[in-house]
Amino acid sequence: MPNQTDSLIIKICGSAGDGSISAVEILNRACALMGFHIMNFDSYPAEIRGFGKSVGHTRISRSPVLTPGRLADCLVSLNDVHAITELSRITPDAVILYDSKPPDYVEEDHAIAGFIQPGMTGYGIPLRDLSTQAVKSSRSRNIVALGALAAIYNMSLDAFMEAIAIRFSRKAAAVMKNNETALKLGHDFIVQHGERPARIDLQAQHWTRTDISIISGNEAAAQGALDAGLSFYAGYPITPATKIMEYLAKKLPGRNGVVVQTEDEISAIGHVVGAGYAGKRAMTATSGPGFCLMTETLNLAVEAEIGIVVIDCMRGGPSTGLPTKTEQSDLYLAVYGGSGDSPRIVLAPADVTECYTLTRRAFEVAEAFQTPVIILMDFFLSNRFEDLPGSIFESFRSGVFEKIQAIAGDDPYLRFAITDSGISPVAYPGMKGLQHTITGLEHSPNGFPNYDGDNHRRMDAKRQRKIDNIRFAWPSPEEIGSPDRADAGIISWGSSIGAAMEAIRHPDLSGAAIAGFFPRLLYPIQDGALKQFSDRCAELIVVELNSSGQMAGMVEQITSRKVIRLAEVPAEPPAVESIVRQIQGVLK
Amino acid sequence: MPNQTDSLIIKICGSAGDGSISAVEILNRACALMGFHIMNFDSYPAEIRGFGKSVGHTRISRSPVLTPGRLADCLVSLNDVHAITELSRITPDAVILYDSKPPDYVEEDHAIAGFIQPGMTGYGIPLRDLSTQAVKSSRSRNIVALGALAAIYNMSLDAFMEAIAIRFSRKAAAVMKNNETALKLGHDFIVQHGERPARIDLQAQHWTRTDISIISGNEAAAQGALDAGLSFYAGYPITPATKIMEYLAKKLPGRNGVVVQTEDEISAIGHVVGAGYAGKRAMTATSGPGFCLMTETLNLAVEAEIGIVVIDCMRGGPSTGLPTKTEQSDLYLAVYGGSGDSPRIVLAPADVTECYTLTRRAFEVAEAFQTPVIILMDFFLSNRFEDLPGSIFESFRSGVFEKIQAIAGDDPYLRFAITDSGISPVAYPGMKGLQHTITGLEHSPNGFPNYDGDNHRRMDAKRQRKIDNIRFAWPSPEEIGSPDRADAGIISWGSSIGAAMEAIRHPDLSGAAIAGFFPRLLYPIQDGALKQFSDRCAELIVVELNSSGQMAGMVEQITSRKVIRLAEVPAEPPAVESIVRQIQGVLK
Amino acid sequence: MTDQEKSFSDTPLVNTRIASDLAEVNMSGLLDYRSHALPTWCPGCGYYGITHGLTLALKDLKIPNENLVIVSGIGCAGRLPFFVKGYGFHTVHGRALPIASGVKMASPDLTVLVVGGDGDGFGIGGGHIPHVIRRNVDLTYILFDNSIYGLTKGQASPTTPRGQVTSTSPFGTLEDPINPYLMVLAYGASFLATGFAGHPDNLANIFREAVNHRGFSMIIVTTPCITFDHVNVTYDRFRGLFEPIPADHDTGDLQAAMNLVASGRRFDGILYQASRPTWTERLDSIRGEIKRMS
Amino acid sequence: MTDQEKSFSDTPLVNTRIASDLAEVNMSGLLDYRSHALPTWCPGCGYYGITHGLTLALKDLKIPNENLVIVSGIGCAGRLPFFVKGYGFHTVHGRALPIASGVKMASPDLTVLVVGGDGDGFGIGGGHIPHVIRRNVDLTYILFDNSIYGLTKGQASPTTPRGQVTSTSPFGTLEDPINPYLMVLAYGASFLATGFAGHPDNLANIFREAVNHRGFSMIIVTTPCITFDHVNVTYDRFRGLFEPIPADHDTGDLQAAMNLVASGRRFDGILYQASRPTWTERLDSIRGEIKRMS
Ligand SMILES: Cc1ncc(C[n+]2csc(CCOP(=O)(O)OP(=O)(O)O)c2C)c(N)n1
Ligand SMILES: Cc1ncc(C[n+]2csc(CCOP(=O)(O)OP(=O)(O)O)c2C)c(N)n1
Ligand code: SF4
Ligand code: SF4
Ligand SMILES: [Mg+2]
Ligand SMILES: [Mg+2]
Repeated sequence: MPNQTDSLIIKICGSAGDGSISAVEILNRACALMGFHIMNFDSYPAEIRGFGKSVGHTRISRSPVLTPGRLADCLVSLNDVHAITELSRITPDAVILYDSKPPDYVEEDHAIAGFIQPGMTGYGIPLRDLSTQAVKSSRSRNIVALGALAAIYNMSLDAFMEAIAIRFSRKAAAVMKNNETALKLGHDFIVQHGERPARIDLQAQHWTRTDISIISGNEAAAQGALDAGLSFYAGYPITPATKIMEYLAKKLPGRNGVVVQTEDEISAIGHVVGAGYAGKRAMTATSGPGFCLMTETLNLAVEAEIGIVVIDCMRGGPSTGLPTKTEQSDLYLAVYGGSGDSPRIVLAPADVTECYTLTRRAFEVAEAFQTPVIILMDFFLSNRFEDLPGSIFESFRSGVFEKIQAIAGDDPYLRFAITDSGISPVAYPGMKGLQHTITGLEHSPNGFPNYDGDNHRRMDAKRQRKIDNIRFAWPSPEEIGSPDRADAGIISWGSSIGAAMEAIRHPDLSGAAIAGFFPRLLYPIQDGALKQFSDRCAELIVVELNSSGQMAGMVEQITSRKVIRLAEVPAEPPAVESIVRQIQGVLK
Repeated sequence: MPNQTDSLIIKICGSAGDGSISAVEILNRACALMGFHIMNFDSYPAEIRGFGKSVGHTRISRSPVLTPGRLADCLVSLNDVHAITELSRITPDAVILYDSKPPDYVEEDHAIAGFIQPGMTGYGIPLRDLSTQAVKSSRSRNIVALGALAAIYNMSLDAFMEAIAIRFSRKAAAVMKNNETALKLGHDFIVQHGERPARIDLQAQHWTRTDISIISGNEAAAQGALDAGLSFYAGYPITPATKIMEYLAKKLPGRNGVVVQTEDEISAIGHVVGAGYAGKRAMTATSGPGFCLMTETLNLAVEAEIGIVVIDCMRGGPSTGLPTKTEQSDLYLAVYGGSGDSPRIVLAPADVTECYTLTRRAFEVAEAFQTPVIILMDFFLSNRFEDLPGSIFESFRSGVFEKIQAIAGDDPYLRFAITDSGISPVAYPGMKGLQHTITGLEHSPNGFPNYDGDNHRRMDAKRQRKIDNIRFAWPSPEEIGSPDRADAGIISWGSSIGAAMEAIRHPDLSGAAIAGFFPRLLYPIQDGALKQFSDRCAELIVVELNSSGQMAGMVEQITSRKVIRLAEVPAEPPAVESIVRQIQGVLK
Repeated sequence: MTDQEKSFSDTPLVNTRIASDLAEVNMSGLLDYRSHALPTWCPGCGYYGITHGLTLALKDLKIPNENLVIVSGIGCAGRLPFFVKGYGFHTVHGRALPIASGVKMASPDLTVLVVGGDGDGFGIGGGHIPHVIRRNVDLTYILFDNSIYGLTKGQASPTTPRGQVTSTSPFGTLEDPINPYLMVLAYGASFLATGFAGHPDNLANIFREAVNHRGFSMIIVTTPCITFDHVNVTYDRFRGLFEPIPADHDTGDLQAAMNLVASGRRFDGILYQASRPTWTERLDSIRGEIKRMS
Repeated sequence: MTDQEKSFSDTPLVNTRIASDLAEVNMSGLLDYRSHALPTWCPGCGYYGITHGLTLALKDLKIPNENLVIVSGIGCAGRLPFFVKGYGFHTVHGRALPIASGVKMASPDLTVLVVGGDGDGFGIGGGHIPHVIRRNVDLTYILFDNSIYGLTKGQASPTTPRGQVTSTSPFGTLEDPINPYLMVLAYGASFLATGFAGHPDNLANIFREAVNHRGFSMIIVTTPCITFDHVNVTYDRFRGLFEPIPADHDTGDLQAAMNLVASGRRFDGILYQASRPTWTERLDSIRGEIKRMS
């Protein structure tokens, strides 16, 4: 089945060192410059021993890209042995670009040319020869291939040149010249020998998108934190969250912030709670196993009312599970994973842009509500690249939530004063006349331990109330599709929203009355909006990447109805086709 | 409001060293010998600096006791300063027994005699004088008071003598003689001077209950583990779980078992997982903060399919919370507190007897299902004493669940073979020909890491399936009250079941059609039975000691209906009266 | 009371003994650093002496109350912040060091003290010590070593001698105790002192030096738990044991310090002190380069 | 591949280089202790040498496969149990020691080895080491010290030298490294040896002694991560550095051992060994009394 006609999926496959990943980076950048949207999510085969296959996977489209798609329209082989194993992941009418003169040591049945099926279009190009011609080595085969792609899809070579310049931070003129030669040789070879496939044409419409960042979800979250005024990060390496720390380690010290790699996750969250207590914007990021270790100290932040941000980049579970596979199975842990009644605010971005915006906003929320805010990302979001308009960084409207600070006065300061909003004016160490002691024990308004039942009831209610209030200040959940009665209401969250959206808009479902409900605030969920949505839907279907139906369970609690669970653990992003089929099943 | 007429609540209050707790112990034992049931839950005032008040609280009844009750029918003062602060916790027609000749240093307004209200009956007895007469010191005031109680409530002095003999492990004849004298002096003083209150008469009906253990929930759980063949215990001290370790530290080494106090809870569960992996029956016990720390390694046991038992003695939360107060707010954590889809079997005993029986059974379940079993107790259950018939220890029917062990053969052994039941034959280190390696990573049937989506789906389903199956093998949830349609269905769990039962049977609700549903298997809950129950109830009310309505939420998910939440955090056991009032509210 | 952590209420009852203690404290002007809350410790607990020593040191150091932060773990010792005037954070069991590090790294101008028990510090929290030492975060860590778990009523701790009977070791503990002094020196601590709760004036001097030390300073104070230990750390056994630091001891000589603590003798004073850049100094020293590169 | 832990599939592709390694192994009869799974480590990783040394030792020791249990943490090093014939448990990060202790305490007849990396052992798991040493559980712990987090692609570990550039310290680490040898000796370990991955025959001898040692034995093996560390632990820098234990060194002399490791020199052999009752011996020695009392 071909992909949507307005998008093109390209895979570049090689061995480590063949430059497939950097070719995809240049391709992404060039496409973005030409005005296209991209989503790049490299596939991670269960690989072997350091060496081995590396596959860049990118989707290019005129409209914003919702999912990376599964089957490639075009496979570029820089190493036939590896590329052959990707043949099951291309469309029946795919384009295959390969080296027509592979080196001698490729055995007969390891040449991809022999595998090209009827319906596919093969482009045999002497990549190695042309590279040698350009740079006197085979090192530029990837650039030659890009040139060929430009010709095949009618793309602007200038955009590629600019992309190369950016990629190599405008290195020496000689390097640029070499690359230009390689690019041209590939391009011209196609123009002279090949025939351009008509189906997809990526001729640039405009050339204005110069303010584009092509960044991953992890980078976007880290940048969002920086732009929120992050001043403290503590973390412990864990896939797929490590990139966040690596990014911040480069940037934060230059902004007078602190990054510390701790001895474990307990220490990481401890440091963050300490910095939050000191009144600083502080964050950590981890994945399931590390998040488990953080729960005790996270609970301290709930009880002692300290605002911090914790990102959980989810991966397959339970336990060490599938570290390099995506899943959304920590929702229960984030919402319910504390001892006692321990409410925390839980957010989940749907795409890379929101990794930026939600992280940025999370700091305001944490500070205003004086409570931990958990952001649920996942392997897919963490590691995929998207084009973000630079405007996002400036246009971000901040200051919706503001912290309420205490002022020293004659009366003794009550750090945990009971208020209607549940929020008590806060004071940080260093502030004169507001000294007080806080504790993870239940306490009186003044912070002193207090084991009385009535006091506990009041404090417990205060902590829940302040958090419940965010539902009214937070933007309404996104709803798409049919605005009135719907035959099916699709609810989804986090990185699965893209696939759910694409499914709802799928041509096979046109005509059906389908609506979508996509919250970003997962706890406390905006129950009023959810109930209204539920009321207008004949069936509710929850799409998520876990097997227990964690969001589904929460929806059932609130709507008092059974929902249909499209809850699966395929170890990869949800498949749009399968969602469409299942919705069709429900509809008939 | 007086307590139920078939029961009597006595409080004995003194300063540390006055012997109030040992007096209550003797009273409990004597009453049990006389054929009564008792429940002893000492109240824990927010006390001060090591010295200070100690209050024994016990309820005596002809029928099994469901709750300790709140207001005492009788207050015995061994120290008036402290006893005065207990006056708000007695009935309006209470009996007050006090020293008629307190020592000189009690100030005028600190004598309890001055506080006795109309309607109450005061017994002033020269406790100190009589004690001095008996043992030449004031040390036996508590025994004198017991003698007086015996006279007031028409109890058998012989039972007290036997109870004293047991308490002091049949010490020297002189000691027994002294105690007998003190007891008699107290008794005779009343007979000669007082008037026995007519309302309650504890004359023994029979004298046959010689095989009684008066033990706390913690001791019962520990004994249950021992009788289940526990061979390994690792733990870290934490209120209210420490007693379990202290009990086992005395008993287990003598049975060739191992008790180790670890450096923290992570190490404790690690040790237990190791011992479980080695094929031994292994357990740990903790409370909320420690349980949080265990979640990561607990998840390993889920993924690697290792049977272990973990007791969580819940206390008020979140964080350090209220260490000496009871609460049931770790249900969510127990059921949902793992990263990934991580199902665990969760049990909750309703009384001390069940602390014994469920713990015993938990080991069979853990071993048969090769998965962690979590037992949710709470401060109230852990620390209350009840009379257990000795028959329980022998009559326990074991062997319902049996482990399936692998046998070495020609084919390579598949530790995680996919089966219909979800259970794979297990092999432990030391078994020849069945060597294999297990991991917290997702794995193939042979135990090797495997990151494939289809394999993950199958393994995930297997783990859920085997656990789901316990619903069919487990006894049906207890249902009481109206067997047909009910105006109100009361659902409760754990230590709150007693109060819920007492409320349902309360005279103020006689006539109403009320039913009770009391599961002990909380996850996976027996949903078929729950739905049937729900179908026959006009309203569902869930009684539990937490503010978020954790069981209520789970019930809502399964029944697709809203339930009424009697979910509170009073920092003490649920009040029967208030449940009754609320049910009345629902009924009208 | 059988199975209960000790606790205290909001409005502590003033008992006569403590009220007179307080009057004394008041006269000496120490109330600048003592809060209105009365300690909840058992009368006679060594912790009163440590608190007294700390109050004396704070008075001398004249740290503005608002810049003083005391972070504690859980245990009887962990209750100290409630009794001192300043900012206080009674955290979770074993995590005072990471949390205090976060406070200090985020706000280097604050004076951050850490207090906790031997179980808190060497048991559950033991994994954090080498790392705070590697970073040399400028904290002062006062460890209250009573060789017992006080708050949970008398279980063995990592410094309980082998063979001691406790509530969880009715037949005597099977584990060898750690040598905490040797351990901390092996970690590369830049300041280690030891002392005894019965000598508050000595402690005051040590605490003052420790707070003034640039970098992580640790003071391990031996202190009797009069309620749950009647055989090991008692006033009687220990008061005479503590020796002044030998006059010829060079506090800059790690080898000599290790020899002293390996001997099993107990000392009242600073065993080792070295100058090593603090975390904040390390970071500052490369900020220039960082700014250039980023 | 930018942000990915290395992984391996169920049916490993046999690459030529490793196949020939295996043929060699086969010939030497070592396959009694090598599983059919081919190591997933990068070609050239020091871990091959350690595994070779271990296999040699196991062959000599002739431990029945069913009585051999290898417990590992998470990290490249943690993958070892999959490559050895016996029972294996690849646990969670940093918790191999407590889990292995549980195995050994519950079934003292098994031979229990523990393997893991420097991050696993000295970072997240560091808090467990002093306590397993206090109990003297009869385990053999082989710590693969490459001074880097390999599996997560090159972050600093507790033994990374100060100033080293890693993926999380682009301007160089700020922390001083621990001295792991001194630390373990200060904990009171009854057996400590060190060695180099490039010397598998030496390692085999050491491992054999360690397994035969009654009580907890620890071997810290320096091993290059050829993928993520090109500056510090490399074959070139280290091969020559490792000295045999000086002939006059008395392995029963703790002071001498501490002096050796404080010197910064690197040794190939047993630094310290002492006879001390194991956990199981301690327990057994009081069982009689216990049975009488209980
Ligand atoms: C995670 C966790 N585990 C256990 C406890 C229970 N607990 C409270 S204090 C304490 C030990 C106290 O001993 P120590 O640290 O020596 O302090 P001390 O009371 O002797 O001053 C324990 C085990 C807890 N609060 N949190
Ligand atoms: C709780 C937890 N935190 C973090 C991780 C991620 N992680 C896996 S291995 C590793 C460190 C590996 O370093 P090391 O222990 O030195 O072993 P090596 O890979 O160098 O052999 C980390 C941080 C994890 N799996 N679990
Ligand atoms: S229990 Fe021990 S440590 Fe705690 S306050 Fe009392 S004497 Fe001090
Ligand atoms: S990453 Fe380093 S430690 Fe891991 S296998 Fe490769 S070389 Fe060895
Ligand atoms: Mg202590
Ligand atoms: Mg390493």
